[in-house]
Amino acid sequence: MKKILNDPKNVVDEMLNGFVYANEGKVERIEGTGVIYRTFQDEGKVGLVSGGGSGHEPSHAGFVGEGMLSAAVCGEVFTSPTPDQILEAIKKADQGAGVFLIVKNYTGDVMNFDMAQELADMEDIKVEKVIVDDDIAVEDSTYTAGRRGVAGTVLVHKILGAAAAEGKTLEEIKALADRLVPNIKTIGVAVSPATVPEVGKPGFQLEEDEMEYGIGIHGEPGYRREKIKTSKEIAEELVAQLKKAFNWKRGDRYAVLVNGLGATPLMEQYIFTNDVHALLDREGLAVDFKKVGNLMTSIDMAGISLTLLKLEDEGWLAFLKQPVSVPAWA
Amino acid sequence: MKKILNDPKNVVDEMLNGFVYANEGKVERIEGTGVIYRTFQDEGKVGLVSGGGSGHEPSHAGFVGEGMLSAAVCGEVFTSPTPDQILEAIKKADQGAGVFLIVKNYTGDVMNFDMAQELADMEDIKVEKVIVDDDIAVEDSTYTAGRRGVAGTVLVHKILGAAAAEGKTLEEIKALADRLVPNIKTIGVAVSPATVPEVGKPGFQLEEDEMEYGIGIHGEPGYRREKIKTSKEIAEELVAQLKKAFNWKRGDRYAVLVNGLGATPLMEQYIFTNDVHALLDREGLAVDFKKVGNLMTSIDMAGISLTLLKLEDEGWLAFLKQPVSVPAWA
Amino acid sequence: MLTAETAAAWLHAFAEKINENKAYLSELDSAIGDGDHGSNLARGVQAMEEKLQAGGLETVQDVLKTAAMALIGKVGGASGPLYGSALIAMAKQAGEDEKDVASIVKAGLDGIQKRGKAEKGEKTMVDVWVPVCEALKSGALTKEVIQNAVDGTKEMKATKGRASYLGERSVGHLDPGAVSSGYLFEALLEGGILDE
Amino acid sequence: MLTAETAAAWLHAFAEKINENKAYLSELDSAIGDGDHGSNLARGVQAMEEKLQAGGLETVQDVLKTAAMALIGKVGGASGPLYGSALIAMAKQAGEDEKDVASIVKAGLDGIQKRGKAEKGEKTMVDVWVPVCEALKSGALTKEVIQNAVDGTKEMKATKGRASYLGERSVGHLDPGAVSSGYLFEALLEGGILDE
Ligand SMILES: Nc1ncnc2c1ncn2[C@@H]1O[C@H](COP(=O)(O)OP(=O)(O)O)[C@@H](O)[C@H]1O
Ligand SMILES: Nc1ncnc2c1ncn2[C@@H]1O[C@H](COP(=O)(O)OP(=O)(O)O)[C@@H](O)[C@H]1O
Ligand SMILES: [Mg+2]
Ligand SMILES: [Mg+2]
Ligand SMILES: [Mg+2]
Ligand SMILES: [Mg+2]
Repeated sequence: MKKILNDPKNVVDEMLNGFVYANEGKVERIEGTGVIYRTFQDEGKVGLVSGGGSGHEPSHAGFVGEGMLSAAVCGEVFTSPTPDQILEAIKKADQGAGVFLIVKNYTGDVMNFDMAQELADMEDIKVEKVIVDDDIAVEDSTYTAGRRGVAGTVLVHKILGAAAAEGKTLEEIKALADRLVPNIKTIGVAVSPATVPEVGKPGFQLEEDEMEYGIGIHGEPGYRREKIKTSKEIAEELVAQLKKAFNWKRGDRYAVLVNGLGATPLMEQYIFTNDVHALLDREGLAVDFKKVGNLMTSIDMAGISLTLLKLEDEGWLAFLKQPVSVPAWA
Repeated sequence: MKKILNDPKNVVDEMLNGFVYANEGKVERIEGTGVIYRTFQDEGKVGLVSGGGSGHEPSHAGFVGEGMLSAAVCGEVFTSPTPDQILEAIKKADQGAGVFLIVKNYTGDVMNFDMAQELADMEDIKVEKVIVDDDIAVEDSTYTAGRRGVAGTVLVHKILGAAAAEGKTLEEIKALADRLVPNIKTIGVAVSPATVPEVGKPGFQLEEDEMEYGIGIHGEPGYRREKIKTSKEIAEELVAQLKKAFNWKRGDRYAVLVNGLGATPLMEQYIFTNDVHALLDREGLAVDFKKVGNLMTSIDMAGISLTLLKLEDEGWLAFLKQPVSVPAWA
Repeated sequence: MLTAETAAAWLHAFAEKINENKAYLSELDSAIGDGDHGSNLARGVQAMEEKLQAGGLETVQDVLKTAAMALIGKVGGASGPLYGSALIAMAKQAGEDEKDVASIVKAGLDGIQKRGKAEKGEKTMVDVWVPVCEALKSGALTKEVIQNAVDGTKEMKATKGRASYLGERSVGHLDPGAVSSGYLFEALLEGGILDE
Repeated sequence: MLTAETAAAWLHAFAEKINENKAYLSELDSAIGDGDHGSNLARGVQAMEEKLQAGGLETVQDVLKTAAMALIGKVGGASGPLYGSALIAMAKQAGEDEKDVASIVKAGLDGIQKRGKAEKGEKTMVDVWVPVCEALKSGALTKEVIQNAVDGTKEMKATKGRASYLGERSVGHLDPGAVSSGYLFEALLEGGILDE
């Protein structure tokens, strides 16, 4: 493991302190917790809280700020945060209009946020939530853990953030989220694995010439391992999977997110974006919004994910485009 | 070489097309060139042009937009762009008040921008420039190529961008730049090398447990190779070097930039930032501005650089903080 | 007999087993999960031990509730809320009848299932809790019962939790949560609580 | 004799040498620079060949100027402006006297030095251009002169260009720009331009 670190046990604590220092005046940390909250308070408006394990930087703390999240709860690396900490975040985020939770669909995240919601109930804070499950690499089924929540979550932050800033009520945000999430689908590819600092070795193995389609943001297994392909071929595979999942027709309106998994440089991300562009044009889709960058990473994994959001509602596009002031959304 | 690419010969062309697509409506590319310019035009104001070899993404095109650069000239990977292309950028950037060039101190960049300036002279466009040479890893001397220009260049973009947007004249910007650049100093460390796609193998070798202080953003040799150290120890070395170079005293005001070299995750960058914080506090410096992220990368090099800017002028801080609308500065 | 003292001793023995087997649990979790089950629980039981040793806990309910809060606040992941929900439900039931271990553990199982929605056969800790509950009810809990339940998860295909992403590839591995639950019940047996 | 035809032939021969030695030049540049000198020049001479072959160039000045513009527009890096400035200065001088090769090459050297500010002994292409100019003036340019000049850069310590970052570690390697300039003058010799 070749990393710029001190004690691997302290990575989250030190990282959060570094983050708060870097964004002094705009965010703060609730002492003794992994909760980052914005100093800007939007009184009378719904608070948004997201979170999960650490290792996905800039998610989720990088989206805390005016126009997006009120607070983020950062667990240990790849480990869901605990209900007491989520409760602290909820309390901070509550400005009298209730709090909305954005939860990625992992057993641990779902249960810890559930418990936090129950605790908040007991303190008479109105809490609603949405479970994001955009990773189409996983078979969906009500009898299993279902699809994972991955990079599409960032678009949920953005859109709900704009809706909350606009003053939408908790019920309106809940309704918006419930319509939005089924329209977001993501699929990724990894070319090299991530190393959790405390573990000290890569979470899986890929040969020098191999890549794997469908790997999750914690290194969960994907659906196919192959010799490494060109960017164009990878784009073709991912777009084909998304096409199957969306069953789109010419003229449909979409937003696109190309997400780097941590160690993949922007150079490759833009080349891949260029290939995606050609394919979506060929499909006749109208792409009204695009975003490229490291937004939902997997520590130092190399790879890319492609997210499409079907813009069923004109308002979603406006929410996506609304300027914000957060560390990780330019 | 494990990269998401098509033909290595086309990386710059495809990357720029992907970039323009991702930022449609905000930037455009002059056909047949590596010039990216903003669609927003600031009539009667000084235009800013930066550029250099590609492989430093988001530099330089990521800083094109309202409040920063008017245009960026992107050469082949790690190869300075040519004078004719720089001239095209100058023509685009000229809104009647002249054009200011931000050039990093490499023999190739300096000469190509010089020639472009001569060509612009012949077309009666007023052009001034500054040579950024912030890398203190290199001995400075008038008899050599001098110090290299590295991550500190991004701060020059930001400050001059705000000054230009405010309507400062070409002469004022030149005077500002000449005072600013000597106050910016950077030093970095690499833990793994970059691979130029066309070359196909790493530009230098580092053992599994080695790192090198002072490596340049094209893999230029540094000043010391060692067993990999902790983030804290690395911070101590880099801060000590900067202290020697600045010769600061308690109470001096600074801006800090922690820059990831491409493959180093934000997790490590924030941990390192946290260590820098402790050291600068111990030195009694007042740090009024901080920025952390991948801003001046070296393709997929892993490592970090630390830039300090001595805030000699109150106005510089205001310029740094001025909101902008560019792809790579949140 | 279950008392505040024996309950604390039980949980202490559990904590020791977790600490001893931390690496093993994480190794099991590496095979079919994300490799953190051992460190998650170790973090939790350390906090639990601190709280329990602080003393002042007079009832079984107090002990169980204190343990629950420590685990909930420290473990995270999937196992944190599951063990936490189990212990909270057990604490509630202990408020009804401190001595009725079978009912207390059954309440814990209900808590786990309410939280995690897993049934028997999905390759989770539930596959240990269910047979243990049955055995407790008939007064027949033995090491073998526990061991068989734990081993039984090996041939199951996971359909809940992180291991479910592996589908068929999860077969052939023990479930880490089942193994850690096995430790909980071994500690119960060894503590003599069930002896008349 | 230098004419539009022989000048074009000279540059064509130069282009061929660059293409043949592209990998070698980049390899030399890898040792003390950034490994792109071969591909930089190859990109440039390809554009130059296309322009020259388009024809319609009647004077030596036309030929040299066309070559200059092609290199300036394609090479980039340090060598692009240097070779470009050399050829532009040479074109200007050819406008004065088409036949005086020694003065034309000397003008090229001046162009390089004006652009790059390097003196003799700094381990750059200047270390080939200077002795070649001297030899041309006295009518004594030979392969040996060129080879000695190129080889002479090996023991120099670079103080200009990218190699200067290596300091002492640059000693022991040929300078890639010196080698490519050597090809330019070998092509001049082989083209028979200097023969009476
Ligand atoms: N829905 C569920 N119901 C019961 N137990 C579950 C469920 N999901 C996971 N588990 C248990 O949790 C264990 C994993 O815990 P742990 O590794 O600590 O959490 P995570 O999977 O979040 O990393 C599994 O081995 C399994 O026994
Ligand atoms: N200031 C200078 N004056 C003369 N020649 C120089 C100077 N700087 C560099 N060179 C020449 O340029 C060559 C390197 O060219 P090239 O590799 O194409 O450019 P870059 O160094 O930008 O990658 C060197 O080998 C040297 O001969
Ligand atoms: Mg986990
Ligand atoms: Mg170069
Ligand atoms: Mg786990
Ligand atoms: Mg070179």
